[in-house]
Amino acid sequence: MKIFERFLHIDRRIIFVLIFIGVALPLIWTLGFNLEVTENVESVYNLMEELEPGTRILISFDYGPSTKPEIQPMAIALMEQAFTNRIRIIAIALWPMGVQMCNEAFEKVSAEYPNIEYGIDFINLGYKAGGMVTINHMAKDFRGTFPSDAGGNFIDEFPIMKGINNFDKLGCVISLSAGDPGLKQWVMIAHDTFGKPVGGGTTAVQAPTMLPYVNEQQQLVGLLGGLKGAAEYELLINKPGFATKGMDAQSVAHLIIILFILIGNIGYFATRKQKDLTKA
Amino acid sequence: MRVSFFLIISIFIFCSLNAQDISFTAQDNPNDDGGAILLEWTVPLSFPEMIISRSIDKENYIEIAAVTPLLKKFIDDENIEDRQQYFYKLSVLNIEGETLQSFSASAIAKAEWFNTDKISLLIMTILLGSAILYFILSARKGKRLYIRKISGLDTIEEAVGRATEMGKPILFVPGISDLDDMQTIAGLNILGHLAEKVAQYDSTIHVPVCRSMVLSTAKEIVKEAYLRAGRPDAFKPDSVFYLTDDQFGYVAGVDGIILREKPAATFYLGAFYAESLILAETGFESGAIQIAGTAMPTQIPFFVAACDYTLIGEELFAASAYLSNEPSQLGSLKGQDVGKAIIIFTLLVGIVLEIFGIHFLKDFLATH
Amino acid sequence: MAILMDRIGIWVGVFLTFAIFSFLYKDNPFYKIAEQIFIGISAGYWFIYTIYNILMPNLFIPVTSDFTHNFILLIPAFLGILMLCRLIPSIDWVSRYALAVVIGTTAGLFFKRYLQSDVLNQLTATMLNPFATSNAAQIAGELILIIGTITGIVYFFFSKKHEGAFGVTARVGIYFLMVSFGAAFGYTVMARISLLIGRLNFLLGDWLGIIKP
Amino acid sequence: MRRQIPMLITFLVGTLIIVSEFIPHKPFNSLSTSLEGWFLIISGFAIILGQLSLFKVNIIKISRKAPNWPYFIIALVSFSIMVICGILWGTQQQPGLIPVSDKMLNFLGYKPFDYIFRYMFENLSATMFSLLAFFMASASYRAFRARSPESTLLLIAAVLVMLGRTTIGSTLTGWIPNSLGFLHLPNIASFIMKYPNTAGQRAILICAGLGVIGSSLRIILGIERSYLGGK
Repeated sequence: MKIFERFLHIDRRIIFVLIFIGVALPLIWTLGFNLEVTENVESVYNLMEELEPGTRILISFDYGPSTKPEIQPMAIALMEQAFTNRIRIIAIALWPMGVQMCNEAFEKVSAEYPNIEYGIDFINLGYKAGGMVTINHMAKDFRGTFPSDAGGNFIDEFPIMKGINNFDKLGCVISLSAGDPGLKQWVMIAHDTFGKPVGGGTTAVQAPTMLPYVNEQQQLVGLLGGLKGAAEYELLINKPGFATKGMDAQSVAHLIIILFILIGNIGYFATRKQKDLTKA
Repeated sequence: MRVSFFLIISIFIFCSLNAQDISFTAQDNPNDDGGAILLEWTVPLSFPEMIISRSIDKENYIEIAAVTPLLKKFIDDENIEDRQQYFYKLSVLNIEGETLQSFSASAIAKAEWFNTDKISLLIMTILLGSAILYFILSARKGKRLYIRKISGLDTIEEAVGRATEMGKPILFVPGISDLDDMQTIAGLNILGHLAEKVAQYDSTIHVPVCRSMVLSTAKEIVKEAYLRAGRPDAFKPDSVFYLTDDQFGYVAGVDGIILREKPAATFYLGAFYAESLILAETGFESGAIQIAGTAMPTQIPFFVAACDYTLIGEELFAASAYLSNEPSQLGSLKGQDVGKAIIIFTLLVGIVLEIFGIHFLKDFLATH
Repeated sequence: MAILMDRIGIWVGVFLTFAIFSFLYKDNPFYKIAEQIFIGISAGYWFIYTIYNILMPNLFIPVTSDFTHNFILLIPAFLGILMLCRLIPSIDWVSRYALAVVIGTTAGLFFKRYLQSDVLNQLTATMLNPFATSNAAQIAGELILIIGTITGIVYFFFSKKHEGAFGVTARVGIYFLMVSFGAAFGYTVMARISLLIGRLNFLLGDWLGIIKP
Repeated sequence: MRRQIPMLITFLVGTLIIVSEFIPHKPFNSLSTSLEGWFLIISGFAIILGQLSLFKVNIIKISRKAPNWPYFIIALVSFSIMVICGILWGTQQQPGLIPVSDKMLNFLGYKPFDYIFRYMFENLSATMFSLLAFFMASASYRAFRARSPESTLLLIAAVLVMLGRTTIGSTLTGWIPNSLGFLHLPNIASFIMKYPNTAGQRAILICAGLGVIGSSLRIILGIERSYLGGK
C-alpha cells in the first residue's frame, strides 16, 4: 500500500521536469501525428474564401505577446489567405500590444508577397482604447475613431480607406482575441447590431465560452480555438507553420498531464479505501 | 480574334440583359438618422463590371462606386442631404469599359423616429426593466423576498468552528480586481458575515489584498463586523493587509501565508484570473477546508475540482444579497429570476412552435 | 552590426526567460528583477501608445489644426483632466464627474447589448426543432442542448427552494454545468501548454538553433 | 454636489445611450455617437492615470523604504527608459522628436523602443504566462480528484476533450471502423463542445447577461453607487 501513498506525494519539480522534456523532445524530433479539420475552423476558411477579390475586411488584433504562440499563427495564416485571394486588410488593435503583433505578422507575410502595397492592400490603423464603446463608435463614425493610421498619417491619403465611413463596405470582421475587449465585443456590436459577419480566433481558454455564439443565427460564423485551431487553418491553406509543428508537443504534454491525473486519483482512492478499512 | 471574342461576349451580355429579370431600386436607408440611400440590384452574375453614378439634376452624373453583381446592394452615405432627391444610374460595362446599358432610380433620404428592427428588444427591455424595478421598489418598502439558501454558505459557521477548535486562522482572499468589479464587492459582503462569525468564536482571520481601494474597504468591513459581534476591542487592524498589485507577486505572497500559517479554512471569493489554480492547489495540499466563489467562467473549473464548496457564477451575487439583506440587491435578484422564468417559458413555446413548423416567434425575436 | 545586436537581444531574452523560470524553484531576486522590468516596460509601452495612438490623433491634432470644428473636444479633454485629479488626494472627488460619464456610457451600452446578444439571441438560438434531421447524433445533441440550457437556467433560480421536481431539474442542470467546466478545463490545459511550446521554440530555435524557428 | 451631480450625469448618459437604440432620429443618434467618441478620449486619460499612479505608488514605496524597495527602482527605471525612447525616437510607425539616423537603425535593426519591446518585453511577457503550464500540470495532479459526482463528471469531460483536441486523439482511435465513427475521440470531443458544453455555457451566458442588465439598470438609476467610492 506504500506505493499508493507515494502516488499522492510526487515532488512537483519532477512533474515540472517531465513537462519540460515532454514539450521539448517532440519539437526536436517530430512524430507526425495526423490532423483533422473541424467544422468551426472550416467555416472561417469558407467565409474568407467566398469574398470577392478586392473586398476589404477588418482584422482586429486584440492580443499581446503573452498569448502570441497561440494567436500569431492564426494571424499569419489569415493574412496569407487574404493576400493570395487579393483581399485587402484594414488592421486595428483594441490591445496596445496588438499593433506590434500586427506589424510582426505583416513583416513576415509581406516578404512573400512583393506586390502587396501598404495603403492599398493593407493598412495598420493602430490602437484605440474603450473596448465595446469604441467598436460601437467606429461602426457609426469610422473616420472619427481613426482619423489617421498607426504612424499618424491621415487616412484620406490611403486608397484602401476610400468610402469607409462605417462597417457597410467591409466584407467581414475578424477578431483575433485573447480576452476582453475582444471577440465577444465584436460579436455584440459588429454582428448583433450592425449585421456584419464576424469570424475569429481566440486562445483555447476563451474558446469554450465563445461557442454558444456559433449557432444558426451565425452570431459568430466560425472559431479558431487555440493552437489546434491555428494548426487546422494552416492545413487548410496548405502552409504548415509554427502551429502544426507544435501539435506533437501539445499531444505529448496532454498525455503526461492525463497520466498524472490518473496517478493522483488512483492514489486517492486506494488510500481512502485503506483509511476506511482502518476506521472500521 | 480578340475583337470578335469581345463582340460575341458583348452580344451575349446584351441578350441576357433583355432575357432575364433585372431590377435596380433606390430607397431611403431604413432605420437610420438620415444621410444614406440604399441601392439594390438583381442582375445576372455574368456581368463583368458595373458603375454607379449619382446626380441631383438628372444631367450631371458623378461616378461614385464600381460594384459587382454579387454585392447586390450599396449604401451611399457620402455627402447625402436629407429631403433632397438624388438620381442614380447603374451602368453595365463590357470588358473594354464601354457602357452597354444603364438603369435609373431615385430616392430621398430621411431620418426615422423609431427603429422598427428593434421592437422585440424594446419589449424585452420594458418587461425585464419593469420586473427588476418593481421588485427593488417593493423590497425597499419592506416586503420580504425569499432567496434560497446557498449551500456553500452553511459551511462558513462550520469552518469557523473548526478553526477555533484547531487554534488555526482563517484566510480570506477577495480576488485580484478592484472595487469597480461587482464580484469584489460581493466577496467583501460575504467577508462581513464571515468576520462577524470569527469575532463571535474568538478566532483569527487573515485578509491579504492586492488593491489599495480594496484594502481600506475591507478594513472598514471587518472592523464593523467586530463591532456588530460586540467585540470591537478584539479587532486587529493588521489582520487586513496589502501585499502587492502584481498578479503573480500577490499569489506568491498568499501561497507563503498558506504554507506558513496552515489555515484551517480558506475562502476565495471575488474575481480571479490565472492565479486561481495556484491558490486552490496550495490550499488543497495544506489540507484546509476550501470555499470559493467567482463569476469568471474560465476559472470556475479549478475551484470546483479543488475546493470543497464553490459558488458558481451568479451564486456569488446571490450569496452576497442573501447575507447583506440589502433591498436593492435582493429586489434585483428577484427581478432577474422573473426574467429567467420569462425566458424558459418563451423558449418552451418557441420550441413547440418550431416543431410544428411555425417560425413566427423565432423570427420576431431574432431580428437585429 | 544589426546581426550582433540581434544576438545580444536574444541573449538578453534568454537571461530574462530563465530569470522568470527560476520562480518554479522558488521566489528569488532574479525573478523579482525580471518581474519589475516587465511591469516597468509594460507601463511605458501603454503610456507611449496611448499618447501616439489616441490622445494625439483623436484630441491634440484635431483641436490644434482645426479649432472651430473641433472645439467641442475640449469637453472630453476637460473630463480627462478631471480623471487625472485622482492623483491628488485632496481633490480626487472631481474625478467622479468623468467617472460618471464613463460608467453611464458603459452601463447604457451593456444593458442593450447583453440583452440582445446574451439573452435574446441565445434564446432564439435554442429554439430548435430537434426532429428536423434524420441524423441520430444530431437529434440527441439538440435535445441535450435544449434540456441542458433550460435545466442550467433553473439551477441559477434563486427564489425557489431546490426540492422535489424542481430540485431534480436543478440537479440535472449542475451536471451540464460540470461538463462545460470540464471542457473549459481541458481547453485551458491546452492553452497553457501552447504558451510553453512558444517559449521552448524560442530557446531551442532562436537561441540554440537546434530546431528551425 | 459631490455625489448627486455624478449620479445625475450617469442617469442622463445611460438613458441617452439606451434610447438612441430605438430612436435613430436627430439628436439621439448623433449625440450618442459623439459621446462614444468622447469616451475614447477619456479612456485615454484613464490609461495615463493608471501609469502615473503606478509611478506614484512606486516612488512612495521607495521613499518609505518599503520591503523590497530596491526592486521598485528597477520598475521606475524601465518605465522611464521606455517613455524616453518612445518620445525621442518614436515607435515603429510613429516618428519621435529626433529623426532616427540610418546609423542607429543599422546598428540596432529597430528603433530603440521596438528593440526593447521585441527582445525584452516579448520574452518577459511570454515566459510569465508559460509558467502556468507547469502550475497547471502540478495542480492537475495534486488537486483534481473525483471526490463527488460533479467533479467526476468534470474530470471525465476534461480528459476526453484533452485527448480529442490534439492529434493524439485521432491517432489513438483511428483504427475504429467508420461505421462506429462517433467513437472517434475527436468526434466525441466535438460532440461535447457542440452540445453539452454549449448548453452549460449558454445557461451561464443568459443568467450572467440578466445579472449585467440588473446591475446596469441599478447604476443608471442611481441605486447602485459603489463605483463612486466612499466619502
